[in-house]
Amino acid sequence: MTAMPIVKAINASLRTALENDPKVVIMGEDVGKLGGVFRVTDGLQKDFGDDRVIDTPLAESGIIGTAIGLALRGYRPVAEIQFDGFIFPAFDQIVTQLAKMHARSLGKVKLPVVVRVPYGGGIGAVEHHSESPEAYFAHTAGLKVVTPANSADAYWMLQQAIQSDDPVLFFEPKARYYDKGEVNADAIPDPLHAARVVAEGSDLTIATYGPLVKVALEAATAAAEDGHSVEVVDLRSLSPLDFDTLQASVERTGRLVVAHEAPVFLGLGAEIAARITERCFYHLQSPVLRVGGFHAPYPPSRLEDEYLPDLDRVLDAVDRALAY
Amino acid sequence: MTAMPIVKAINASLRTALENDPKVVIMGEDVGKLGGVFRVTDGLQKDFGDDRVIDTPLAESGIIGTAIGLALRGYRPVAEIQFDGFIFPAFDQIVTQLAKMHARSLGKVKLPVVVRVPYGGGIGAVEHHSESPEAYFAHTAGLKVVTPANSADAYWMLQQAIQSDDPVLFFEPKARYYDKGEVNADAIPDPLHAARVVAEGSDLTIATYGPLVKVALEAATAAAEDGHSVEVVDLRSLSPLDFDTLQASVERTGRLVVAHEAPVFLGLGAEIAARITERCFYHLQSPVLRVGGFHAPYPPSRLEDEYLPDLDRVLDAVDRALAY
Amino acid sequence: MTVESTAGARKAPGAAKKAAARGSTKTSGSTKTRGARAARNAPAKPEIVQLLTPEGKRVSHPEYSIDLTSDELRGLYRDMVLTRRFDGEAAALQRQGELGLWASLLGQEAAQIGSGRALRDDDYVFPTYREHGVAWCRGVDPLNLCGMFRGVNHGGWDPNQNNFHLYTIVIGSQTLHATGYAMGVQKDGADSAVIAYFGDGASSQGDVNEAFTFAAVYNAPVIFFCQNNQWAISEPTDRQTRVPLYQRAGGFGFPGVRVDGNDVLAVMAVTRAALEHVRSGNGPMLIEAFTYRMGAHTTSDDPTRYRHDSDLAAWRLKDPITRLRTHLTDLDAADQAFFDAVEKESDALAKRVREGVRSMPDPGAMEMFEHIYADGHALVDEERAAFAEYQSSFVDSEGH
Amino acid sequence: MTVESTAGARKAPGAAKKAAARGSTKTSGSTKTRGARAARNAPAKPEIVQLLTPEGKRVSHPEYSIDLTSDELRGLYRDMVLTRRFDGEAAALQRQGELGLWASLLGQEAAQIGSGRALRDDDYVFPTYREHGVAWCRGVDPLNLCGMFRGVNHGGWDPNQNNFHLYTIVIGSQTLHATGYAMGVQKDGADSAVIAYFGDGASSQGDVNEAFTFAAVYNAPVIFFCQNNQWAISEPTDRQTRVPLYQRAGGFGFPGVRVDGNDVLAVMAVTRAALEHVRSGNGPMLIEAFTYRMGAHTTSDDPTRYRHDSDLAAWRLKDPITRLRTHLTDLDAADQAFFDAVEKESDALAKRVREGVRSMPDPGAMEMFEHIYADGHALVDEERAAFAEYQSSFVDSEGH
Ligand SMILES: Cc1ncc(C[n+]2csc(CCOP(=O)(O)OP(=O)(O)O)c2C)c(N)n1
Ligand SMILES: Cc1ncc(C[n+]2csc(CCOP(=O)(O)OP(=O)(O)O)c2C)c(N)n1
Ligand SMILES: [Mg+2]
Ligand SMILES: [Mg+2]
Repeated sequence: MTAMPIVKAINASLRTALENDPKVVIMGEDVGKLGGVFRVTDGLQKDFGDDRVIDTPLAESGIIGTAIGLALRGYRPVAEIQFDGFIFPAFDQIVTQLAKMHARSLGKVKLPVVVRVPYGGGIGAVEHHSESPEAYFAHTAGLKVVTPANSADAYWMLQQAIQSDDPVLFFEPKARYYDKGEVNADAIPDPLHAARVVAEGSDLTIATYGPLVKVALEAATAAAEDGHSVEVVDLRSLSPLDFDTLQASVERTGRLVVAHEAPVFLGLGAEIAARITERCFYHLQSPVLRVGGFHAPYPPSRLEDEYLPDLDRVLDAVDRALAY
Repeated sequence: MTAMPIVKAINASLRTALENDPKVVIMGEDVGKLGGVFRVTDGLQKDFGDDRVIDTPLAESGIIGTAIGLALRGYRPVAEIQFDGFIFPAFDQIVTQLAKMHARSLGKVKLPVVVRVPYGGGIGAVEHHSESPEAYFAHTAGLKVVTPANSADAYWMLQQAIQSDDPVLFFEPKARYYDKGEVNADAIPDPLHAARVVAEGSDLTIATYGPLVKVALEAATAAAEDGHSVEVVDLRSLSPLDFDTLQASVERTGRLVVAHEAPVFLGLGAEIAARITERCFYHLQSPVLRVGGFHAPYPPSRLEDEYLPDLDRVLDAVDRALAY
Repeated sequence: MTVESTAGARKAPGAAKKAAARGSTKTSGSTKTRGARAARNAPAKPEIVQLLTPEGKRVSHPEYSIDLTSDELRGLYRDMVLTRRFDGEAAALQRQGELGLWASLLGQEAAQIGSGRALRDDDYVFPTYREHGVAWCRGVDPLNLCGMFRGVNHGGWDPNQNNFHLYTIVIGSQTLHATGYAMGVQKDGADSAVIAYFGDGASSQGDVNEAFTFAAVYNAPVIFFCQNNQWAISEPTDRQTRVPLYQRAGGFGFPGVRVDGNDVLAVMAVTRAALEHVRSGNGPMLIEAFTYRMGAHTTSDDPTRYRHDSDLAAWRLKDPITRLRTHLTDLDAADQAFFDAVEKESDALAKRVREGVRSMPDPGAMEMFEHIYADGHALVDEERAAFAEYQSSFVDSEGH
Repeated sequence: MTVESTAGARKAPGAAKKAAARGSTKTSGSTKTRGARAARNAPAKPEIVQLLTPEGKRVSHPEYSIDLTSDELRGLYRDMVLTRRFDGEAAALQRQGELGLWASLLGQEAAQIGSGRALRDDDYVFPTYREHGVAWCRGVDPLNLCGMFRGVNHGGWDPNQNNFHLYTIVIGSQTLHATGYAMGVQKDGADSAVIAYFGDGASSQGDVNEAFTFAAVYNAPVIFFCQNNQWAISEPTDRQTRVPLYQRAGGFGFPGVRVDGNDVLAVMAVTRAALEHVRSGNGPMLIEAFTYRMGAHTTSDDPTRYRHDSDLAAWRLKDPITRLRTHLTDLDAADQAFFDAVEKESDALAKRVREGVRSMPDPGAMEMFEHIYADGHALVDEERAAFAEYQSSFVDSEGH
């Protein structure tokens, strides 16, 4: 057991994967000598060589397209997209090729490609560096989408994603990169696609993931002071989404608030609200309420504190749900 | 008043636009001599010249990127993406540039670009030619998304889209291209972003758009035979979405089924279910039910009849909703 | 490449078409330029590699040569005839409603057989949707190809069985897969080569140019094989480029060569040389096979809307099969009995394809839910179960 | 371009760096090649255009010349000094927490001022995020540029006021906007030119290569101006290409030229010639300005992790400003009083920028909902109203 920030946990996980499986290769812009703009790949090229930790040309479609080719040859590429907002040049390769090739081959081809994407806001960055594009990928059949919220999950979920024979979009909450947590490299991890109740409660459930898990936990604490018992579910996997765990929670609490940084309109909260309402129609004492980004481009950084769902906005939704 | 198929109504609308505004240009693959693979642009290059009806290189990112540049110079480009499944190479230009440039300039730059996309299945085509990618764009702030279901709307909504100073994704239900309807070029059209009740009813509302409006109307007729009064709302605009019209309908009927060809998971139905449930929590007698595509790549054409929501699947959802 | 040599070089409008009509293979590389310095250092040798003229005359080339046995020559002839026959049968099956669509390779047999037969078993092919001749060389059953055009699957064959990847419809995307695969070959220390097919239209796609960059930077063993059949659906090549496409490679730092795509010998010679080049660690190479799409783009297309019969007539004179047949006869390498036997074999092939396609069963509805994920997915399981229940509700109500 | 001239030409590892260290401008175009024919027809004249040596000596070039008045020369000097000073002030403001980020142009002043000052008012510029010097030439207030790095907006200036488009962060995408804009210029029958700036890294993006294709096919009046500053963040240029970047153009059928990007005279001469070329209806042109990023990629970057001080030292000897200053002195075109005056002016500029940035107000929260659509959007209206109500709930509870 060691306490380490998420960024180090991912680094350690990549190192383990490179050590355990000679077919694992890391690729992306600046992942080599620089160790990535966030130092996630720090030291890996030095230790494993530039044949396994590959600085690529500046072309995201090329990164994913060649990762697919490497996977077809038997490799297990872990490709980095430098920032959330730069995944779009690769969108075609991800959606029409990476997601569909297994089906196109009737199962004969497997594409064990992991696409790592630092995502989310709150780091004071310029345009395109603070986005939450996960819904585009969760809407796309053939992809799996996961996002850890703490160091242990970062370590283990990445191990599992690399071992998976399916393409996995691995969204890393970059605003939490330096949050520390324990990592036990000998633990038996939870399944990759299971949600987890991270705080128990009986009056209302908050479902969230990635960067907002911390905010949701704070909200639960604050609500407790007002006498409200709030349960928090860290979804961890967005595709598939563990509706069973969520349903069980909502059946206990009768109320659900979903929070994410991504825009509310057609964000994950929309699907969760629709499906949980269908599953728990007679249990819900209030409509599922959603807290998230607005239908606006991510704003300039001096406005991001207003834009991002924070403790107050989550509590506001909690209050509104409880008031029904 | 003339009866014409949708494909001709779009052609007539483009012709009108080219005649009325010298800044309108049409661009895309094969839009010139061939008149487009569906003949939507038939005869336009001959009559307006290859300076205004432009065959482009085979590169969708290039088409949208240069359309943006033309718009910056004061033109009003109407760009064609040949098939739904080929919009993804242009995804970056659409999502990071077309959608955001107006905001980036604090309103100084306007991008009156229309992107025409024949979409949807049911035409017996090979892979990538039958998809319904509208949710990706409706999730993206800065874009407007509309889709006509009949000839009159095809004509008028395209006029309005071209006149709009915002980028508009114009999704054309290609399986309905040859359905005929009246077009009155002297009419005063409905607002571009208004939904329309196309059949009145009191027991349940079906909300749908594009290719499935016809199916929903058939379902209403079939349900009437069983003594159920079903209202059908043609949404017409997906971003913005006219929730007021829909809410009013659901407040009358108490039940809602949403149908679209796009995958259900994070499809438009998810947002509609979430929002209508919030708006009509005490009116809904059953959860909002959704009928749509599965979480699977669009299947080979010999399976598309099973995949596509049809009369039976819509009626099944109607029955289930009524049974609550 | 120096600045002057290409300064302002651009295709005179219609030059390619006129050249084609004249039966000339000279390209616009040295046509008059406007407003810029004219091309200097014009190549001393013909810009296009040809070893068999349209009239079937064997000629030599200063750089590329080939020496085939009569057996091998007859083999190439047989490949081309059988491919054409199978292709024609598939087009007929489309007209009969047995296939939803067909993309004919008519006219491109030499480009495909010449390159396909140059490959080793351990080489790997990334095709577009039109490489039926290459598929034939790799031993892929023609019926496999028909499956996707019939609409019973999206391909569905095992690429590793014949080192022939699935057909790719999104234009150009396979060139990146080929490049990545070649990077893997290189990492494995193998001397296999990879070949990516693409069209003249595809050359405009960002992906293809990114593939050029990746392949060049990593020195990957991949041949980019462009079949310039002069058309991207209705658009002539001058909508994609103003200089011959093989020249694109130079700008990325690797060699490009233009070969007469209707000359199976030249295509084979050039492909062999390119394979040698990439196998030896020199990085990628571009081959532009200059050919012509004799048929429609696909069975959905109507080429009379955008091209003239005279073009077709001119290209018919350059037919790849007639050309080799003349050569075989000239060499006394084949007699009527041989030609008859090939004809008979192609009849049998056509019959097998016809019957095979007609009896190809539709997939079952539940197959929609298969092979979406290798490791499963809860949502798919849920939807599968719900659909099965929905289906069984009919069975119930109809009482079977 | 012929096949042989680039056959297998590839950069010897590290060649660029070593050449740079030696102060040589010779590139790898004619370095030894492995496994392929060596380059023939090597260019007779230097591959890079230079009119002022690193030591400040005025030299001539067979093709490009320039004749500037003392006034003009002093103007260029002033532009470069003021730009550098403003750039340095912005970097300092970032360290003081006043800006969130800064992308310094240090070392690239000549490339930007030389090209920027060659433009006419009616020409149009599409920058990346680093063209502070070009912005200066266009008359864009430096404070406008600071707004986006401070995080008060994403740009927000009116591109049409100075024909200087918004900064674009998604690498390469502006090259297509520039091409489309140039297509519009052409349709309008105007003789304005468009210039698109991009980096060496950007050359790998699909969009940039698609822009080359569109511009070439439509013969659009656009200059592609690549500032090859040798780095894309931590990656040296050999991760993007194995031949000099200006050669990319030839493969698309338009001319490319490499100019010493630290020589303001050569950059101006080459840009003027290119402008003339594109204005005269000859279609696009590519300029590669060979320069060096003297600072970090941005203030977030730590270049000590990936490059050596010795490189920096070598390039410091080629400083664009020192070079012109020597030349001005040699010509007796400027005296100490002039240099002092420019220094004073730059102090004043720095002060204005410092004060302007410090007093730049934050936008109000409700501005998040503005300018998303030109014609309005019901969802935005709804969210705006809900947020206003949410905000007022605090005001209420806190009693103001
Ligand atoms: C990304 C994408 N855009 C558009 C299409 C539609 N389309 C199919 S084939 C084709 C033309 C291809 O031309 P070319 O590359 O020359 O190949 P050819 O068909 O001539 O063999 C087009 C535009 C597509 N399949 N993919
Ligand atoms: C599409 C995209 N991918 C990645 C990035 C992140 N990024 C910003 S600048 C940069 C390097 C750019 O290098 P170059 O084009 O040489 O320009 P320079 O910064 O050297 O001026 C990268 C990778 C980006 N902005 N956009
Ligand atoms: Mg073609
Ligand atoms: Mg650079």
